[in-house]
Amino acid sequence: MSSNGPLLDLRGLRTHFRTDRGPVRSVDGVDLSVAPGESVGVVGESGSGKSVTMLSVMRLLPSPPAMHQGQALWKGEDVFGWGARRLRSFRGREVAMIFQDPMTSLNPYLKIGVQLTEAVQLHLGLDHAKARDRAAEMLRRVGIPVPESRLDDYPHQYSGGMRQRVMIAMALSCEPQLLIADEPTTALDVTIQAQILELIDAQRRASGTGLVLITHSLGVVAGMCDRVVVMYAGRVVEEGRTEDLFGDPRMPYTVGLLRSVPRLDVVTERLVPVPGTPPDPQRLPSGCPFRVRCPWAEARCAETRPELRDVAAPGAAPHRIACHVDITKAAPREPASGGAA
Amino acid sequence: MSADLDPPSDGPWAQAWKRLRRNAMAIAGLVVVSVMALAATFAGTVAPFDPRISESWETSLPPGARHLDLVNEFVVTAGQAPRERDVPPWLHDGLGDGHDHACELDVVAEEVKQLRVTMDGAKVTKIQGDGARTLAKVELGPEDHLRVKDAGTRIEAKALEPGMALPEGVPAKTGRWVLFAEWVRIAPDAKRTVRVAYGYGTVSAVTVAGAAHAGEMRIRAEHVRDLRVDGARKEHVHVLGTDLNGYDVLSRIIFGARISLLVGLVATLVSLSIGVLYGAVSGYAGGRTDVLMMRAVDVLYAMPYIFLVIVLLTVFDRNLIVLFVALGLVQWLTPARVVRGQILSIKRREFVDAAVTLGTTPWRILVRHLIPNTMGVVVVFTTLTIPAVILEESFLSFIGLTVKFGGEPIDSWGALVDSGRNALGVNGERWWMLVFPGAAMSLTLFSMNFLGDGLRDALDPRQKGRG
Amino acid sequence: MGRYVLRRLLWTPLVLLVLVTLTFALIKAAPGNPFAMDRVVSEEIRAQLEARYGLDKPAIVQFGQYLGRVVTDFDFGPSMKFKDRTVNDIIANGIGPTMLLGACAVILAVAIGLTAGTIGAVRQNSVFDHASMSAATFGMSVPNFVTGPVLVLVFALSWKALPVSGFDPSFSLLPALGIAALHVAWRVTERIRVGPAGFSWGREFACLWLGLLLAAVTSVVTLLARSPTLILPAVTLALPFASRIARLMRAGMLEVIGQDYVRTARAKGLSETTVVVRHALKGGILPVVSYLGPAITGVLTGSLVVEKIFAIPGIGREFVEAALSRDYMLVLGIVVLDGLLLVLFNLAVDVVYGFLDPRIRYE
Amino acid sequence: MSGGAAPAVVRRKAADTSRVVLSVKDLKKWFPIRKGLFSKVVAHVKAVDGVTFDIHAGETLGFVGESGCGKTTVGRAILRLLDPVTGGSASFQGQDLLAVGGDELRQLRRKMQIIFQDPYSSLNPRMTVESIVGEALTVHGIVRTTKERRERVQELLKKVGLDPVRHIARYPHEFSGGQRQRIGIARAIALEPDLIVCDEAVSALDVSIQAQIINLLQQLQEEMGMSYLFIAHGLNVVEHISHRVAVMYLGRIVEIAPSDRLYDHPSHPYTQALLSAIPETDPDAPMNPEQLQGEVPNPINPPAGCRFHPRCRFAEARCKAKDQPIPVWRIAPGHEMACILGEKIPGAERIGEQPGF
Repeated sequence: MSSNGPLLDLRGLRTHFRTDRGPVRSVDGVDLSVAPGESVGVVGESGSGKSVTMLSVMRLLPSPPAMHQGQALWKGEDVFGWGARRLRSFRGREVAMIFQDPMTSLNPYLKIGVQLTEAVQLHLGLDHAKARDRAAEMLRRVGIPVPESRLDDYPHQYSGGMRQRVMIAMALSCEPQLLIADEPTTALDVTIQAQILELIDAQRRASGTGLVLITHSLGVVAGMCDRVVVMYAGRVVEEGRTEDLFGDPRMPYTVGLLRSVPRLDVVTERLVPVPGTPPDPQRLPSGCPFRVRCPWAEARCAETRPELRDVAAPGAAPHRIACHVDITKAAPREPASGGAA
Repeated sequence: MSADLDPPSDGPWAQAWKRLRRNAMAIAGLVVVSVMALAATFAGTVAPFDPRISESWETSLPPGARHLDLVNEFVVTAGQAPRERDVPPWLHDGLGDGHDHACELDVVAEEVKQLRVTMDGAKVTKIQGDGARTLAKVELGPEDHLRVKDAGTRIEAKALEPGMALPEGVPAKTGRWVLFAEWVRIAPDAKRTVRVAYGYGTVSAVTVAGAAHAGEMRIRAEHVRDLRVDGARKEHVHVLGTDLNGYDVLSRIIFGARISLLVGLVATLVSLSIGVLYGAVSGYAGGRTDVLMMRAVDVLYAMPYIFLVIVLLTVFDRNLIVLFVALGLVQWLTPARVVRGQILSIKRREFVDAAVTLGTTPWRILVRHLIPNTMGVVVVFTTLTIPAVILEESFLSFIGLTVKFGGEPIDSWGALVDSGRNALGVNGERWWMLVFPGAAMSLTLFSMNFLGDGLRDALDPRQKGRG
Repeated sequence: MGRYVLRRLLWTPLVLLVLVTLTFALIKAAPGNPFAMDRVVSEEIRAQLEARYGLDKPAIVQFGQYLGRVVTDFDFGPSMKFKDRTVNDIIANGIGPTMLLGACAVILAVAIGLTAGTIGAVRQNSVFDHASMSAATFGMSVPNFVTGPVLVLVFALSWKALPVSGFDPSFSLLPALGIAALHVAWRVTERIRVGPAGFSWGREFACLWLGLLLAAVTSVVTLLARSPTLILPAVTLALPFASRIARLMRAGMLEVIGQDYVRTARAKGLSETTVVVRHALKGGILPVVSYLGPAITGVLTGSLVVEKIFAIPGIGREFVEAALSRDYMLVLGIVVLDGLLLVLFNLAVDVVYGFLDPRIRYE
Repeated sequence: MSGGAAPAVVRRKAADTSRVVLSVKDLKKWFPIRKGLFSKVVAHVKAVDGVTFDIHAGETLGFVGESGCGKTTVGRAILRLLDPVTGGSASFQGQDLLAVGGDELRQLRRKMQIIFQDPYSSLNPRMTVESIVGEALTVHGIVRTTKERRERVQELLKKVGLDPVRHIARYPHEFSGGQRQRIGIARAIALEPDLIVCDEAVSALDVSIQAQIINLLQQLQEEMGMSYLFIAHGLNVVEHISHRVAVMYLGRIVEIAPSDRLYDHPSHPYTQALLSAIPETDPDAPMNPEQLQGEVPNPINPPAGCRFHPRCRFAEARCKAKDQPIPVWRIAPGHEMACILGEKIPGAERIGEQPGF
């Protein structure tokens, strides 16, 4: 595939989990692509399938119970067609991942140095001494003071923020082409969150690495990402350039999310919450999964599932939504007060 | 979430039961344990034979052996109602059922000679018959046999002569010793038919070979070759065989289950009461009390416990109470630790703070909030402690520390396994005396462990709520 | 780490003191007199006997004297049953067979249990997993006093492939030495290949563990191959522990394999073997290590049964006989000795645990 | 911001500042750290180390700060969940909160309630909704019969937006996170308290549910007129719901002000840093203007002088000096802050000091 094609291209990716009580459709047909060097934010509430999508791409979900359908193309090759050897050179070397909880993502029984050097030794073929030098260098780059001496410490001797820095160092140590950050700051304080986001952004820009940032916070992606993908009930419901999506949200769910977050710069008497609760992935409603909570829902929303369609002005960057209704023209129903489920 | 489901509403226990029901192995375990418990409870009705009655002429019968339905000695007198223990149950029952019955027995004659066998270790050195006459050799006919006189145990031998090794069935001793034995000689051709007519409360007539018999008629079961009651052969089956002393193995297992399960249950209750109370107090009190109480548990944890129990059982009278205390003492430490941990973690849960803020009294918090939330662990511990205690009791019986139960010779499973092991024989030909008690015990422990595992999964708080 | 071990060590005498006091008190609480039991003896002889065993003094003095002798001379006094033997003699004769059998059983159990448990966890829900776990649950439930006689019935009495009982050990050091030589050769070639830069004590230590484990297993296999009388007792004693260890290992590994940090390791592109060996094994083995303390208690208890079944002249059999014949001096001696063994072994287990889990080591 | 068309901009009705519900002075709560065989106290975690504030009737006072700053401890100490308190005083409606005990305390507790962060651990899994919500009514003898209790519980459920008929007999595990939080709120308002401590009450919820619960809390405050002590680390949420906000750092309040004032004119360097760290849902907003360096120091061994100085952009040599009192400044009416360099702020008036370290 040519070098200007997408790095990662998901086509109709589905991940279902087999359970005693029938399949759980966690990811239910996701189309998504990431260009080289691009940063994409994936936003959604818990259970929307954003993490499962990326874990599926990395093939990190044990199968069974996880069952995959559709394609996940890495530079045109389907990830699901690979053998163990190709997969190992993909993980860590081509794509690296940072996880949500830095407390549990590092092995408590191994020294930080060991955990940092093993991938470098494996993927870059460095010997022990050189790998240690590189590990210390990486720790310095992510802002850990006196890195040489800290290589022989265990994770429990690091604070939460420091551990997440170690995770970033580890992820970037083999110079991957794409970095997947799965809620990297959810477990951290606001102030540490800002530091970590800043660090990821700076490091990624310096090396030209692509980024997929998974988060439930719209605020985080607004400052960090070129493009935003909003997920709901295992599907992409809206996707577009960050300015377009925040400035002109077209999918009722995105509108609801934006309105339900209190803003510092706007004084509001009451928030406008999205009514109801996210659907149970085992019993998704027919048609559009959001229709039961949607103030714009029409009869046809119950019949067919809306496909992603482009609503951008001709010639502009694509802005796609999965919605039957054009909310710029239709009027919403009055939301039920209180909005209990 | 499932909040819109309409059929409400399962409490946590009902939910746990639902989860348990999905676990086939645990349910199978539950069924086995229930069957065992029922059998043990109604042992008197369920067991085919009274395990306290030895049928000494039916020693070492293999599983499934059919045998004439008799008692050791059959005593009847014409014109009298026999005592219950002198006649087989069918005769006794027939006396009262308002019909006439006839019972025919083919009996062989026997001659019993007293023998005095001098042994040197395991070797026969001298055989003396009546009046201290030394016999060169005792040769036994096809149905003749030898018996240890006071024990009633049969000696497996076809002949007896000085110089030969000790025959099987004789316990070995060191040094010179004397074995008093009986030589039962049976004349096969001297077969007579005894007829007993009975009904309406009495034995109406006893005839021997057609002639009426006056006075008491005594028939030893081992001489009876055939038995017909009202023309039909009267037999019974030892499904799992009999042991060296002629006790029915199945019945002994069922009665043994009674002892083992009883000990398991009571000792578990003892230990859990101590453990739960100790743990709850330690956890609820917290602070220095907690530290002190747990240090004590740490010290006791490091003890070689079973050795102390053995000392306890040899020092004191071996009765049930001592056994319960001894076994209870071994098992309380773990529940104490676990319950304490539970209480500590529940104490930290926010609903307890909420209850405090509502102005709830400490007592109510303990009863309504803390204790109900430890019940899951307690239930799991009960199901896992019972098999552990049964195992320990059987272990003690096996090494010889049997406990007498009300003075009756009913052995628990461990003692059954031990006697079965001793009875195996040189080629293991009497395997059933070991295998069946062992299997009963293993099956029960296996089932209880499975049930315990299943309950733990079903009650596991990790599976609750968040799924 | 040093302070941690020290604190544990300080704990030991306390535990032993409680144990001696408890046992002594129990024995003193016994109704009657040990000499009044068997036969009728004259007052004179009884007084003589009591003086010989120090029973004429108050209990507290007896206790003090006993404790003093044990602590200063490691002397457990004379046996009450065998007039011409001391408790020390009897223990000295019996400890060898018991320790040999116990060591065999523990090594067998650890080797079998760890292997089966690890394979079961890595190949979860495979045929091997189901088969080994069913076997393990069964092996855990069947008591060893059932297993032992049944094994005798099958292998010794019916099949006549192995001896019924007895104790006749025979051992050769050669295979273990061979393993040691191979280990040294392996480490030296690795040094030459990698060069001094790649040297790490941690790695050397890990390899040494592996070598020791392999040598221990080889030694046990050699011993059993050369002495058929030991096979059935060792297997009987090992079975429940192998089963328990297999289950614990599997559960521990499954727990660890489900952890985030194992996912991190996979996401790094490490091979499955590296993920299991380097990242999962250390955490997964911890439940097994903490079980080794109770396991050693179980081996000592089990030796009471196994020595009885197979007529092995160990301290387990001596203990049962002493208890049944009320030879209290011997009973006391063996309880104290077993207590000491337990405490020391628990200490060793704690140290290994601290070594494996850095969070404990640094408190 | 065309998509998020905001409703009419009206500040909700002001609190009744003439009536102080809760007055806390110099509150301290230290947790001992014990070590060794004899559990000797070797150090203290000074979770709350001299906190002073008032809450007025019908007012929402927000508490923000990083984790470990002591905001949760303040809430729990006031509710007497962390007895004994190390020092200071607190009065609730004129009654000495820290001195009462026994029945008096239980009567006082009718007026102060709490809503927790974790909707899972805050409800007893072995009780039905009816007994969870109704427990307080039974304990205080407010209802006499089961029927009466059921009716009261149904009213409460209706009030918090749950179905009074279908939900009343269920167990907590049958509800979603948002619904459980509603049950927790129903339990808290059952005694019609005058003060509710909301301890991270919305932090664990999804964004869309968070807004529902915030609206519910506001609505209940308007209906019932109680005060909230609203503890959260989400600054935008605190700003939205609170009349006044207190910013805490390592056991002390460093700045307290009416919420719009605080966000428009943050004066303490820590407040400024905290505000700058909030990600805004506006792609044009500048990212990371004045970042906060480093992490929260160890509260067992905090830095001497001003505790914030190692992370402070403006820190000078004198900020590190030991045992100096930290001056407290009034910048505007109701806007106070504690900083050694406070005199640099125009219009700052020194009104007192906090003891030094």
